[in-house]
Amino acid sequence: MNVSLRTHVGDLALQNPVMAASGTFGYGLDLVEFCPPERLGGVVTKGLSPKPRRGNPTPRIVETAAGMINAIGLQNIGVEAFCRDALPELRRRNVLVVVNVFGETQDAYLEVITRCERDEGIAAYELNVSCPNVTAGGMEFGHDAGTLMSLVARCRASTSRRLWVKLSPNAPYLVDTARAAVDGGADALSLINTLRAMAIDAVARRPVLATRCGGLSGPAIKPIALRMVDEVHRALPAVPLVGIGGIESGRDVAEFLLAGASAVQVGTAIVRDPTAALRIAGELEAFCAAHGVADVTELIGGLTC
Amino acid sequence: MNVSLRTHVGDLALQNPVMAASGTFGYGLDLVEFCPPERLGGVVTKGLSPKPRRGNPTPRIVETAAGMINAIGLQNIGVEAFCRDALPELRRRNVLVVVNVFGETQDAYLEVITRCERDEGIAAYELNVSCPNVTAGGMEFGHDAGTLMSLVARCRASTSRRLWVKLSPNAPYLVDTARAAVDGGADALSLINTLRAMAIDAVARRPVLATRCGGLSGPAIKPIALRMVDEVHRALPAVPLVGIGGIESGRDVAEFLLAGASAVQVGTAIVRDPTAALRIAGELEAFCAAHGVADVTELIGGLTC
Amino acid sequence: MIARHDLPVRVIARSELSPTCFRLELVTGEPVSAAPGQFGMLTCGDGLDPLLRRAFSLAGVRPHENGAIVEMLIKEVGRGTGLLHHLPLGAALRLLAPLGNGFTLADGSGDRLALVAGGIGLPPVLFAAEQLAARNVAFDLYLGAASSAELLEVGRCRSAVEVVGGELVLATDDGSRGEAGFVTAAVERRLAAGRRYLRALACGPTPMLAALARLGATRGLEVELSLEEPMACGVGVCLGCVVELEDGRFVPTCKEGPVFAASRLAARWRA
Amino acid sequence: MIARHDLPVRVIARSELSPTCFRLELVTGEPVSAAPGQFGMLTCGDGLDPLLRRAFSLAGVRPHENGAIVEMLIKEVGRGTGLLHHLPLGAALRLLAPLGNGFTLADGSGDRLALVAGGIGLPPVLFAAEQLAARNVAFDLYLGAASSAELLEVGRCRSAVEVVGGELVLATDDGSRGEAGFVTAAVERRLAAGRRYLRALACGPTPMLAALARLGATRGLEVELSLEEPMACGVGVCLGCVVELEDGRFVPTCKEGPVFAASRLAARWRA
Ligand SMILES: Cc1cc2nc3c(=O)[nH]c(=O)nc-3n(C[C@H](O)[C@H](O)[C@H](O)COP(=O)(O)OP(=O)(O)OC[C@H]3O[C@@H](n4cnc5c(N)ncnc54)[C@H](O)[C@@H]3O)c2cc1C
Ligand SMILES: Cc1cc2nc3c(=O)[nH]c(=O)nc-3n(C[C@H](O)[C@H](O)[C@H](O)COP(=O)(O)OP(=O)(O)OC[C@H]3O[C@@H](n4cnc5c(N)ncnc54)[C@H](O)[C@@H]3O)c2cc1C
Ligand SMILES: Cc1cc2nc3c(=O)[nH]c(=O)nc-3n(C[C@H](O)[C@H](O)[C@H](O)COP(=O)(O)O)c2cc1C
Ligand SMILES: Cc1cc2nc3c(=O)[nH]c(=O)nc-3n(C[C@H](O)[C@H](O)[C@H](O)COP(=O)(O)O)c2cc1C
Ligand code: FES
Ligand code: FES
Repeated sequence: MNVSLRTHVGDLALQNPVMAASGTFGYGLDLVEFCPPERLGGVVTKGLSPKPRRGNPTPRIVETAAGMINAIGLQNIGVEAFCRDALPELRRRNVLVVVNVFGETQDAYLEVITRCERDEGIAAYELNVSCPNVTAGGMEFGHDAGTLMSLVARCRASTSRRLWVKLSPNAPYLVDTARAAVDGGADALSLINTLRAMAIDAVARRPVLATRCGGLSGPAIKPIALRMVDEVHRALPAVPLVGIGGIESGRDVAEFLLAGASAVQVGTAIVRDPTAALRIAGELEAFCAAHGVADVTELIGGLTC
Repeated sequence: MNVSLRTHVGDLALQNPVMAASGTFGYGLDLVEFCPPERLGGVVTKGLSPKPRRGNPTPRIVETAAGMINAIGLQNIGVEAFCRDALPELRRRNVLVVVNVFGETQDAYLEVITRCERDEGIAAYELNVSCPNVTAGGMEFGHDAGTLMSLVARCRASTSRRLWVKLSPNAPYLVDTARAAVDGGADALSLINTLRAMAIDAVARRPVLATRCGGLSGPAIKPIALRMVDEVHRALPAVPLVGIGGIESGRDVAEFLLAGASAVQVGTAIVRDPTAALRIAGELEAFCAAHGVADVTELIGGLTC
Repeated sequence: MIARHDLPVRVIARSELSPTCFRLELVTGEPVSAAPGQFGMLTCGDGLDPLLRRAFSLAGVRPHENGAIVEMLIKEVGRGTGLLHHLPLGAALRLLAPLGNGFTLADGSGDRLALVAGGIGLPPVLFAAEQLAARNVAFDLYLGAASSAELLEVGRCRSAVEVVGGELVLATDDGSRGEAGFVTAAVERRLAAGRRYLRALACGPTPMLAALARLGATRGLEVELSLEEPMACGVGVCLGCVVELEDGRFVPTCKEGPVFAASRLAARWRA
Repeated sequence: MIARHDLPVRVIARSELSPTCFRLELVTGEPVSAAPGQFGMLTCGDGLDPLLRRAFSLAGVRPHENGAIVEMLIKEVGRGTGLLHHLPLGAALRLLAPLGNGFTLADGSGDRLALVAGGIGLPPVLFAAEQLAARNVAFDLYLGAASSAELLEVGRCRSAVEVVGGELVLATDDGSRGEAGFVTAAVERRLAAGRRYLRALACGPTPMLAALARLGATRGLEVELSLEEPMACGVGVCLGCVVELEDGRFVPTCKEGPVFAASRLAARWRA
């Protein structure tokens, strides 16, 4: 059976629904030997800030049951180095690039976008709004609908490229936040980012991570992510969604599509296995073939009840 | 090394910190062959309502990565049958009994408590506030600080027994909710209940559970539960906490105590293994002995940073 | 009630029964006594993946040294059964058993029993057949499967039936062996031809059980069904495995079952 | 850079080295070429528990049929290493290798190399020793452990050292074999007595590495340390395993290391 894996996130065409998630695929070229980025639906860059960032002290990662907690602290090479060192090659390879953007102030987000606007080859921006908003006392941008809407609106005004907003599962009111992002001008929503979590070393009597808490990802969170995609999809059926959280197999992708996602991102699975995103795309094709799905878009929002 | 496992939740003395969580140990006597309830720190009953309840249609449970989702729908024998059939034997065995109470209206909570007040042998009530409040359009009692405070205050007025409130991890503002419960008169807080989650059968294109969503429990959620205990403990250091979520070993118990819990409850581990609570108490003792902890209460809130 | 235990067990033998099914033998350190229709909850390894135990009917229990050998017949359908299929011999597992009730085995009076098994529903039926043979209680055994290759343990079934002079009826959906069509049709044909049974004891796929429940209702035959609801605890506390009874109650299959008189089940089982 | 691969491997041999350590040999289907100091990320089974691969230094690589045998020396400290310790022979795993850089092996000019291993830090040092012996480059080998029983592979170490006429220095914290005290003290004594080295290559517990970094700073000895930061991906993308350099940057150990010149590391390593 010939399966079409092509999908769209809003008006953006993807050759298949499987993208690499931010923070687990470097700047798109780091894992070329294992997973040629041009064969994925797209790649989301590590979160970029206006200037390079050192990130948090170590330990930054800890394994948990079917998951991991990270507190990388958004270490990155900065938007300038990305545009200079990675973007040209990504363009040459025809990779669908989504730039993950974050800042500690609204201006910082705008700075990253403004720098990116000077170059070709970026399909969309994905705003990571799970970072502490320094001007609002450290509360995450994604936690208050009003703040979020104003951030998104300012970003919207600064670019005609597609704007995705990546929702935080820690936000108090998921659907309100989703709506605020859309009202601010988001073209699509990515969900979910990591869940705030903690690991403790009982012998040392200390938190394992240097920052005490971090973000939980991996298969452990998949049931929560699916529920959130389903919830947002039912509240805002017209809004394109990108499903994220614990995806490890082609069948997992199908689950997210059925819940209402138009595409997905794979994070922790890549940390476990650098070839994962490609393998998962292959498994999705096999799943479709085995179950008579000629066109993967049939699955999107396709729950029968 | 001689280890003292005795602990207190507020003024309530427990012979050890390991209790059986609500919904996984029946009414206290169901697993006597595997785990004599009188040897535990205490047992929390399945949630009791004024009348027996049938619960949700099946499927009601599904396994997930290092977790399970349940949507039992609070099936229970009703408070009357509990007081009549189980409580006398629990009393005879000197079991520390905590009655888990829920209702779809405030009055229903009060009804359960009022019935229990007629009998001896109940150490505390634990209010399960993760149930849909029918008079408030189905929102959970635990999701709105005002509603919660008024519920707790009414229950407080109806009993001089200890009142615990079991926090929902799905509540928008954890610390606000915790504070509302304490302001309403709670003696202690249990946390956490299950996280809203969903599983999808990609082949059948249906949610696995008859109710679409359910509550995620098990090791998968431990890092989230630890973070929540830590967060509430730091915000409200004087409030006794009972830690719950994914506890599988004595070392896990130590982690919750270090995060600030005075005792813990074990749920899914009992579902996996009916002897689990007793085994875990034994492991806790061994852990203490191996690490020079003469008195388990040394661990409570004992993180060094 | 026979006491329930959490038994440390070791895999001492395994053999292939069909392209998808295998026999697993577990040795315990203490005696086990169990009744046909009872089951056990078996760990599939020692980690968190999978998290829960898996339910398997006991296909037989025999004494061995100071303990017993517990036999299971298992179909590989997913991760847990896949792990069990590939564990090295000697692997240590834990088995919570015996759980649940069991079939009502006849007391020898009057008509024969009908034992009916579909596919991997054979284990409790085989256990019953071998016990009945040992007690010399008469029965016929109906064994159905999708195809010849999936008819399990035909030799043992035949031996058991022969002891009591009963009939072994084989049926395959594709007609590759025995009578063609569903095993329930084979039962129905004999009932229609006047054969009488004291009671039918059955385990197999839900549609087969429902067909038998209907047959029982129409023909006035008492039918006991061994149900398979997804289970988490196996000991009646999680309330995950409930089935609806005629009187509207939801009862845990693992504790009040897995065997139920068809007439006790909610009406849709017989409709 | 030597190409990185995700290699399907099988466990073909395992032997005990000490009460806590064992040797694992993995066979690959394709040739592997790796340098001492490089490592691999190995799955410990095929499920989600544990979720992440584990990092192990390569202790040696030799051709085998159409592929290679990769050798590891492993200390059982937790779930992953416990699983590896008990997997049946023949078990299929995946190995991402070779990863990271390696030690700078001398080009044969001038002074000897000092190879220093503490406890389970031996594998990359042993790999280096055997390669140096094969190339006839002179070195001394310092091997330290808590006690005699935990001195690993002393025979192989001795053979390698003898090829190049170097010294094998054994040291145990409890004095149960060789010189008593830390292995770094044994190095220091020889430096103090006038022995000169081109460079020291070391792997072992962090305090040992820090002591050696200080020694190098004081004595003007170039020291290369193989670091062990907790790793998740092993390939430079998660940024979990970073170490702070002298210039303040955080670089991933798995990609820019695991071997670093001590002088490049943040000052606290030498303080
Ligand atoms: C009382 C009882 C007796 C059983 N006896 C046998 C037997 O003798 N031989 C045999 O091969 N199988 C038997 N089963 C079915 C067996 O439990 C499942 O095939 C097994 O759990 C599948 O596990 P898995 O990990 O391979 O499959 P997966 O599909 O990966 O399992 C996923 C989840 O679904 C549950 N599940 C899947 N299929 C079933 C099912 N049919 N019934 C209940 N839960 C299921 C599992 O417990 C698990 O939680 C019995 C089930 C019950 C309830
Ligand atoms: C580059 C490198 C080379 C290594 N080489 C060897 C070797 O040759 N032989 C050997 O025995 N060990 C080696 N280690 C250490 C080895 O990776 C750990 O002992 C192993 O990961 C422990 O896993 P576990 O599941 O048994 O322990 P657990 O304590 O259960 O592991 C829990 C978590 O902590 C991490 N972890 C625990 N200890 C370490 C450690 N020392 N270093 C890094 N992560 C750790 C694990 O990766 C895992 O995520 C090396 C580590 C690194 C980074
Ligand atoms: C090591 C690591 C680093 C991450 N860095 C980022 C980041 O820079 N920006 C971002 O939006 N999300 C980041 N994430 C979150 C992932 O993109 C993803 O949303 C989350 O991990 C859930 O998906 P998963 O379960 O497939 O990993 C990171 C996740 C991990 C594990
Ligand atoms: C099958 C099942 C039934 C439960 N029923 C109840 C209940 O009736 N009342 C309640 O407050 N919590 C109930 N819970 C939640 C548990 O008490 C506990 O808070 C949760 O499962 C997290 O702990 P765990 O990870 O150890 O299971 C139930 C959990 C499970 C798994
Ligand atoms: S499986 Fe838990 S009640 Fe039956
Ligand atoms: S382990 Fe991921 S960057 Fe090194």
